[in-house]
Amino acid sequence: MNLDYTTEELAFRDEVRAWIKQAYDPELKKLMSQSKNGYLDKAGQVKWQKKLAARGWAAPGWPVQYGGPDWTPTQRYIFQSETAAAGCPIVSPMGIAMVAYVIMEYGTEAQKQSFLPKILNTDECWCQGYSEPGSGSDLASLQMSAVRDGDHYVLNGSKIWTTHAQWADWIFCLVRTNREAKAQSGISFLLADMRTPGISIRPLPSLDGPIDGEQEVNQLFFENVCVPVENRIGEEGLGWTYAKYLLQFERGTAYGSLLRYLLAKIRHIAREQPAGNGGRLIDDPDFRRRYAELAVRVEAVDAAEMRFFSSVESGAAIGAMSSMFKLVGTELQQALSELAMEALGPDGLPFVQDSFAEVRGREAPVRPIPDHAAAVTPLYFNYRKTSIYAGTNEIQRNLLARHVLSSAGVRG
Amino acid sequence: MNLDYTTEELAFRDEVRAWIKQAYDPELKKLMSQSKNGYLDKAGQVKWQKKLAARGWAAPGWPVQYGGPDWTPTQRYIFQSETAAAGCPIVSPMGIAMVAYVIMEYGTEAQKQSFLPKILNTDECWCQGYSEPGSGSDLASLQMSAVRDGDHYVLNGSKIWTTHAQWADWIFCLVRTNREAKAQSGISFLLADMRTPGISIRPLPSLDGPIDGEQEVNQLFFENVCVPVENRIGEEGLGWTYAKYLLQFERGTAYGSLLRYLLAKIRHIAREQPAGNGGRLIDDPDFRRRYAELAVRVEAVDAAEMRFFSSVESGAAIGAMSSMFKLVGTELQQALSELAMEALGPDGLPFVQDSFAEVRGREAPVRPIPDHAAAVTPLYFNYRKTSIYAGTNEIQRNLLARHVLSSAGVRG
Amino acid sequence: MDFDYSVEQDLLRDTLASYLADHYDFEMRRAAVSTPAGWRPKVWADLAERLNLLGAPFPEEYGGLGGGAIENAIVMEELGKALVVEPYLGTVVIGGGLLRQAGGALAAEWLPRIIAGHAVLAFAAAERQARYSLGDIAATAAPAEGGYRLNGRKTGVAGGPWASQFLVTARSGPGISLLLVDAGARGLTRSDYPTIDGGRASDLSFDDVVVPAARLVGAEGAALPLVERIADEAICALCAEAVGGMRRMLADTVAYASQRKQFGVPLSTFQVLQHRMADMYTALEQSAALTLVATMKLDRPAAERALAASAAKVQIGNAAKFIGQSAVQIHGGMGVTEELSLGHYFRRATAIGAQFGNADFHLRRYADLSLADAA
Amino acid sequence: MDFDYSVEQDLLRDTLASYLADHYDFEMRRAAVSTPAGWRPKVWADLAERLNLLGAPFPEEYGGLGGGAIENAIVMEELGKALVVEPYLGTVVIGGGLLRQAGGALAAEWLPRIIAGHAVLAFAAAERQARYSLGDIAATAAPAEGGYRLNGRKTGVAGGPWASQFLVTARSGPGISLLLVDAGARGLTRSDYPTIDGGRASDLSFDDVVVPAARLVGAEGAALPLVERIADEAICALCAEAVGGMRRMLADTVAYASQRKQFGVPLSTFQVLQHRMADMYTALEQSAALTLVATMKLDRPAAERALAASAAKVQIGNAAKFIGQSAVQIHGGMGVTEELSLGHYFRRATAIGAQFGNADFHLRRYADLSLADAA
Repeated sequence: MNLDYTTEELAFRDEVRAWIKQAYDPELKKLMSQSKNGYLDKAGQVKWQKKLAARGWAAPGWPVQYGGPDWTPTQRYIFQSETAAAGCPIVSPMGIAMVAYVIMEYGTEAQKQSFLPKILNTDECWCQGYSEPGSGSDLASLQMSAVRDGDHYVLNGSKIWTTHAQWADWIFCLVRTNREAKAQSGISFLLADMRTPGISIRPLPSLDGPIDGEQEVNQLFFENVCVPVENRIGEEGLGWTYAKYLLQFERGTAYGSLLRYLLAKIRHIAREQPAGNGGRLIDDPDFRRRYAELAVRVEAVDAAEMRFFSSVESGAAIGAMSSMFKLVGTELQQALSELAMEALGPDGLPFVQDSFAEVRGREAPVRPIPDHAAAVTPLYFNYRKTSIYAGTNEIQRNLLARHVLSSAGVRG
Repeated sequence: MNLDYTTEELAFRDEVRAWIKQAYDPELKKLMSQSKNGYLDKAGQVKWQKKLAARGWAAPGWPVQYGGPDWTPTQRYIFQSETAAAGCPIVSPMGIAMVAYVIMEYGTEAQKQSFLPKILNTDECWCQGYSEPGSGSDLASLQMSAVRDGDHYVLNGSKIWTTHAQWADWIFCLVRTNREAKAQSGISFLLADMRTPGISIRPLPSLDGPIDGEQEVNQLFFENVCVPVENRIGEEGLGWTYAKYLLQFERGTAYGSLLRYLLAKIRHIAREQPAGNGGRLIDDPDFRRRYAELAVRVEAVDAAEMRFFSSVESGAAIGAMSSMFKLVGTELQQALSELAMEALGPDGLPFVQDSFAEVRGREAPVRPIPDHAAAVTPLYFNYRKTSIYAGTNEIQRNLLARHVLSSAGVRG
Repeated sequence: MDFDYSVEQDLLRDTLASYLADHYDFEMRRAAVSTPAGWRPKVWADLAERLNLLGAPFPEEYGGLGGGAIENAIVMEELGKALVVEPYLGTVVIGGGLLRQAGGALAAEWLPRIIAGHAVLAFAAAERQARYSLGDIAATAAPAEGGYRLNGRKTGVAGGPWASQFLVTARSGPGISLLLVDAGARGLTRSDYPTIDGGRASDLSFDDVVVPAARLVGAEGAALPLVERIADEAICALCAEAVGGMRRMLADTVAYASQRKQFGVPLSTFQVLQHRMADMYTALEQSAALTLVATMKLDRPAAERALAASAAKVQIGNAAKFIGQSAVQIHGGMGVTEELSLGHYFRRATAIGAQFGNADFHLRRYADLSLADAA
Repeated sequence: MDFDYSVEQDLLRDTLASYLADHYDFEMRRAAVSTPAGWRPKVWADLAERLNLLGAPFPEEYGGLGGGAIENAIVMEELGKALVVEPYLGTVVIGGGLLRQAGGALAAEWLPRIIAGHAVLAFAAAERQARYSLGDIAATAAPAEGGYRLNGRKTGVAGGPWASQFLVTARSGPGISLLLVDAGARGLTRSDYPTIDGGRASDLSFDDVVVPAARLVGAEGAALPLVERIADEAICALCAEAVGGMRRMLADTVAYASQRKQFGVPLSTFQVLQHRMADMYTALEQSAALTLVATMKLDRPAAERALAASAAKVQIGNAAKFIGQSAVQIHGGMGVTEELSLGHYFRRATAIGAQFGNADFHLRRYADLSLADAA
């Protein structure tokens, strides 16, 4: 039992660090410092992701044959940690970390050749069409219909919470191809070109107050949208199976490094913020206590993640641990963004809508807040989503409880 | 709208204060300072309650005809506040605040004459037989049987969580007189002499570690216990009705003053406790923050209670508010006892079982802890009960939620 | 002890509530805060003229209705329920409150203008280095011919763009003075910006702004106790506003949970959500009561007043956070959008948490006051 | 990075677990702690002789098994699961740990005695005025002929009544020295008492106790770094013990909730209790992992070691409180009695919370270490 990396792993870590230092350039950094949600604008996202692709690191989880870097789990952990610790942008998961795996496993050869290289290189952006207005965490109740008409499906219905749909070239969605079948059967998995007539986008501006065109989520309306049958993944009616297959790739995000990055951000704020009567916030005992409380919780998550990623677990345990990390990880994201905002005190109140204006040379808004305070309060508002998306934390606790109440969960 | 007492009320308050100053004598005070649960030993309890009776203040809620003091609700609130604020012993509720009301409302003239004066003067002590091993918060499932045999009932079964049964002369209990009837009917309300053959007591020592004979709760076993039919309250099979009637008298305890007393106790501990390197705990910023967090919560409960007791509410609202006060009151009791214990630091670890030994002249144990630290950790352990008894706090939240979800609960 | 509202107080509330129901629904509010101005002077005029509301807390000698802090609480709670951005707090509670307490010619001149809706005031007390400390003031008011020469910077002046006058704190000699300064005064520069709650604020810069001696509020160098008191009054008013917002958030959540189905049953049937709503209710009820208690204690001696105000600000700060976050969570995805009014209540509640000292600040103040005798 | 136990480590755990299953069930434990002695020397002898366990963390040159801190954690977790009161912490982790790190003739003489079960040690470091501060020491060790003259008082010496020797900290000149003192030394008075967790502790009074120079552990006046390090080792061991106790409390709670019915259904069907148990599990898993991480960092530089140990102590303190309180609550009435073993685990968990610094103390220490570069 030991905590140390091997010599090879240390060398890899240094290689990653060196690359980040050069690739994560001042423009990207400046954009990130103004980001309300961890993403850049589309141009920034594409720029960053293409840099990763050029280095061969765009798709850590992919098999080598499709362009993956052939890393060990520890290397993937190191890469994730280093990019998060440096505050790099989130890579949009919809293409590289989601639909690609389904295409690899269940797609036709033509689908693989047509889609995978463009996903790898961010030549095409993807979005995900799962949730619907009537079905939140209860996905099996989805209603959007796809009626077969010759060599097409005709789609009607609505999808919601579609991240960056306005940037997407393609969408992968779950649709109901058979109304007779029970809830989870009768669902198929389709890929649709976002330029297909009949698809319209309604932005759903989130609480962080994005400008038009940079909203994070959207509602989509499908009115008689024709999707060629060859854009179906696998068999008709087995969409739920493919979606479940995909779920395993959603697991295994390590939160620790992102949380440590947020801690560093808070320390930075506290060093800069005055505390009144000549003091600095970083010397304030109440701030220090609150900081330490959260930092210790981060240490605990980090330790549990290191232990988890360094060991081989059974399937049931992986599911439960993934629920657990989602719970504690998102609760800490929220708590840290809250402390960051409160550390700003009155400087947390001014609001800048077009936060990228300065970098992008758009008409600069009044900037009533110092640099270290930029977009901190919006991030707090934005992060409320983290305990809701991908299965609310209530559902994660239900799942975790099932595991705990099973004999496997607890050994006395 | 104003917070001030009237001149009469102020005079009453001063009268209560003056009386407490004289009646709450050094022996009682010393006993209380060593109490692990807010009660004294039997001799102490009886002494205190008889003093109250001699002053005519033993039964604030009773009608004048039975010996009540004829107080306004505000006077009762003042009396409760002053005794709690002075740290006086809890008056055992089983006789004065529970069975007496049932006897007054549903008892025969003979029952009234036989029981009420002795309750008022603490000439006889009572205990309550509701809960059974198989029925915790789910009272309607009780099983103890009472079979009619001429002019007697024959009782068989077991009662549990019986507070101070070993001190009691009488028990009032709910028993099942009809097994055919549905859960809540078929239950009768009986009074039994604790000296009746067939009743045995098994002490259930609580986590505070009482000595033999001073345990707070017990399990009772009834083996062919004969109870005269004339000791039944009201009609056979209507016991549930009488028990529900009684519930309304359990409501309306004000927690604020007890909580303020606990805050004062914590301040006292913090003034006395060293904090290392020459400091005192009361100057420690972490202690001060934790103290203030709880003190503000006490202010909030206290404000809500003052508002509640000074206004007339509907029945539904009274029930909901009583659940609410039970929740926040007991959670704060627990939190305050926790802070008191943690304020002691290492001085919270030594354990004294026979905490009344010194006052009672029994063989004195080693007293490894200073006076202000006596029985603080046991109180923390003892108070774990408060979120369990009288309907667990989970049940209180269920009840409160029902109110909130009804239209009456929330006005937008 | 009496927590009941008088008939007049009930009438005040009902009148305002009824006006807001007609003229201040959420879509009207959304439209107004999206305009460059960010508020509706017409609403302000209505409050003054149609409702005679701006005189609620002022003595009759100034043309007021003879009420006080309780009336402010009633008004603020209703304004909170409707997410009103118009500057009752800055103009009536703080501006008018300071002038009334200072009394004299200034009060006689300006209170009637406030009541009539003609003077809109904003409180320019905060400076960046001070965080929440009221006494940490770098701006200076140096004696000048016929008055004072004002220099320095103020930040986060709520309602700054709408103000006709500012109440400005500045250091004069060893003490703090308070000056009433015209928005158009020469040497005063204003930089306006929106705030997270849909409001507007300003940073102010004073460069040798000349203020006549007649515009000194209270005695020279003796304004700090006045400012500390008005801050406590503002806190009570903000707490009342937050209580109004919390009521709406809880009511919306109960309604949503009762109607929205997941897995075939209403959300309200899930025990963990039931308990969350029970806890939200508890937080709200205690907040409402403590706000009233603190409001009734505003005339008590300074230490007692401050203790109650700080307790209320901590309680309301925590409750608003808990209720807001819980309401968003129970609303799920819709809770994190700008579509529903809920998110806007949540943002306003968040802003209130940071105004006049957040929970951490007031927890410390409470500890220092309540443990003072023990030190 | 590797979190797997070796085959030898698994064997160590299994051997101990199997012995405790046979010789240390709850009723045996209850009977033992009720005796005047309060422990079972026979168990201690078994651990030494039958299991050869007391040498687990010591180098082979002393007759040990060549393990280290991980072995201590394994042993302590099993002792925690069985609520063992015998003094592995005081004798092996602390006493043996100090002697091993000081090395030299004392180590060569005493470690074999510890391993054989013949020397039972207790750590006499704490003084009342110090609260949790390791450096706040009033006891003095003045030079005397052939050694030191020890004066002062120590409190809360865990396992004091059972000790054959004490490791005593005392001020000598500007520094702190550490002395190995026989329990029967002239001038040493012991006052024994039970503790809330079923253990025994002592207050010690030293009146001109003469200690030979050969009994000085480490260098004169230089013991503080040694003591600080051993405190972190003790913290990691206590955390491991707490993890063992938490595992039992959670397992008991899951079993109880699955079987106990209320309103006709098992408690485990209530969503709020399900979520509580999920949170208990989360707290436990993180505590177990952080304990391992802190244990593996014991050989890192002092600041890094201390940061990890304090983090673990805070996490485990909070987790043990949460798991203990929740377990009691879910058990209902039975949870607050001495009948079930649960309450005894809860009391032991509570005591661990206060040993070697509670969560408040370590939170401050963590803040000071982690924000040091920023100051």
